[in-house]
Amino acid sequence: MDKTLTLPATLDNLESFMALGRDAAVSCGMDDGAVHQVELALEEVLVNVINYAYASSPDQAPEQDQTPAQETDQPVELCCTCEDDHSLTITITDRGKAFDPLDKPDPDTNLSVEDRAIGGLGIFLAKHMMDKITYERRRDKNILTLVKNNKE
Amino acid sequence: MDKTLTLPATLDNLESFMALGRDAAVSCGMDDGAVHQVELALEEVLVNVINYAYASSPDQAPEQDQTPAQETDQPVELCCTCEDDHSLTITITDRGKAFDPLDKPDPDTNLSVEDRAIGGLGIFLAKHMMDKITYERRRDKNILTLVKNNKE
Amino acid sequence: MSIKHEVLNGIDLTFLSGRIDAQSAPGVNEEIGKIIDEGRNKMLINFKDLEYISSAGLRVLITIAKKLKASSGALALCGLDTKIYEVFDVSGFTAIFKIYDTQEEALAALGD
Amino acid sequence: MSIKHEVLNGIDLTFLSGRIDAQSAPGVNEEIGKIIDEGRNKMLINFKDLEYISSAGLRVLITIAKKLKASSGALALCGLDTKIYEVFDVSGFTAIFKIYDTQEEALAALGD
Ligand SMILES: Nc1ncnc2c1ncn2[C@@H]1O[C@H](COP(=O)(O)OP(=O)(O)O)[C@@H](O)[C@H]1O
Ligand SMILES: Nc1ncnc2c1ncn2[C@@H]1O[C@H](COP(=O)(O)OP(=O)(O)O)[C@@H](O)[C@H]1O
Repeated sequence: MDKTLTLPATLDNLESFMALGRDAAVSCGMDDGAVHQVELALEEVLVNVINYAYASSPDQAPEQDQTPAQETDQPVELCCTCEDDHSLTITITDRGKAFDPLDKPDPDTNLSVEDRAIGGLGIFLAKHMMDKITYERRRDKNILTLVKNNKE
Repeated sequence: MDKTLTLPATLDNLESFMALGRDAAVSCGMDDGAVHQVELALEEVLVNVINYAYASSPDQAPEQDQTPAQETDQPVELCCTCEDDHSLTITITDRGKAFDPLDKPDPDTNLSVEDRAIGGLGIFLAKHMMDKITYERRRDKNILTLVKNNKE
Repeated sequence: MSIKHEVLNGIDLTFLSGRIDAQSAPGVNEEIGKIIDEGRNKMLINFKDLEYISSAGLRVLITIAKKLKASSGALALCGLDTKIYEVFDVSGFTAIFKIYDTQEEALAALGD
Repeated sequence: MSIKHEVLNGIDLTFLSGRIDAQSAPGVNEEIGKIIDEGRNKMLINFKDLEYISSAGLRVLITIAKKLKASSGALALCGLDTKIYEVFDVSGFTAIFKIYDTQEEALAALGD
């Protein structure tokens, strides 16, 4: 059955979401390595929602906002479903500005230290760690779906 | 905003629900004593769902069931809403058999040790600890709403 | 939740600490049940490090009280903080149990 | 997340343990930033007790690497387990950082 958690999109709540995702991966029969990959992808996606989805201007971190997310209506919902023990489907839903992370070009991982950007690896790592990621904008919601298959 | 958590109705998940409820009470500005009262009422209500809502016959504990709740569809949903810092509303929703806990007569708390039943205090304690409890059966759902007012 | 047990002047002294909820209560029941099953029947339970008790814990206490009553034993409690005292009070447990502020008072009363 | 720091033969040795995620990364950045700001510029970071690193942690590492590059310093890493190595590999960090299996090898390389 589905396991879901909805909380304000704040860094304080990251660990609660992570605990649910980890638990869902473990109880879906994932091995250590796969649980780690799910954790990593989930953190990357959640942290982006926390950092950017409700920021008042693009690329502005929420620290600059006046009201903390608790008090306004800035939820993020995590839903984890284990499909017959053969795959785990995770959806992350927010009501922030429309943003399709799959549109972002991958970073160039061959650059030297001097030329590499600080950051820009989150979405890239999430894509690498999961078997499938899809994005959907439905009404005022961003819905990102991550799928991880169980190894046979 | 609402904080919600949906997980299978098992004792293993009790602590996750309790953590959310505690957190909601604290961030709604409750003092220590009130947080404790919310915790207690919440545990009593959740444990009843875990123990009885999905049991196959009345008063039969779920240990006797064949399939653990994880694998079947036996969810319990906790939703906590802080209303303008003056009260906390908690709803606990399950899809188990219809049961109105407010119908149960209160236990006789004046009996001697020999005559007192073992158990039967859960609902009574929950009622005492909260300012208001309401029960509603909506379609296949039991919805119990607990309200705790903030002291001024 | 943790339980510590010692014997003091022939009285079984049990310290409960942490939380007795629906998850930890069965363990407490078993531990204290063992002591009673060994035929011990003067018991003091010290609550000073207990932070929380729900009806699952009250269930354990009434079970113990019934057993000790049946074996003509004696049971006292001490160290309840105000939150836990409220739970006892509402449940009518303050009339059923002998409750003392301090361990010394409870030991003295049981020793008589 | 915890950080331990010591100096060994003039090399700043930092042990990271636990999880570097978006919550703990700023603290790590500050701690290691302090060392570099003191003008120290031979650094070894031992990952053997690190369980998890996300892009927030990689961000810290690239920041450190850039600073040390700017001050003509040297940085080496050691003790990465397979999970963490995978993260480095995907990110192209195995080409950017000098990574050694053991602390001894890393210290020897930095000492030259
Ligand atoms: N939910 C979002 N809403 C708006 N912009 C976003 C969102 N998520 C990511 N971004 C943008 O995409 C960029 C790349 O994100 P990511 O790959 O996770 O790396 P990083 O967060 O380290 O920059 C971010 O810097 C940000 O500008
Ligand atoms: N969700 C439920 N579905 C069916 N029966 C229930 C439910 N919750 C409680 N009950 C019944 O009500 C009784 C009283 O519950 P309660 O006051 O919590 O005490 P206890 O659980 O210790 O017996 C239970 O013994 C059980 O028979």
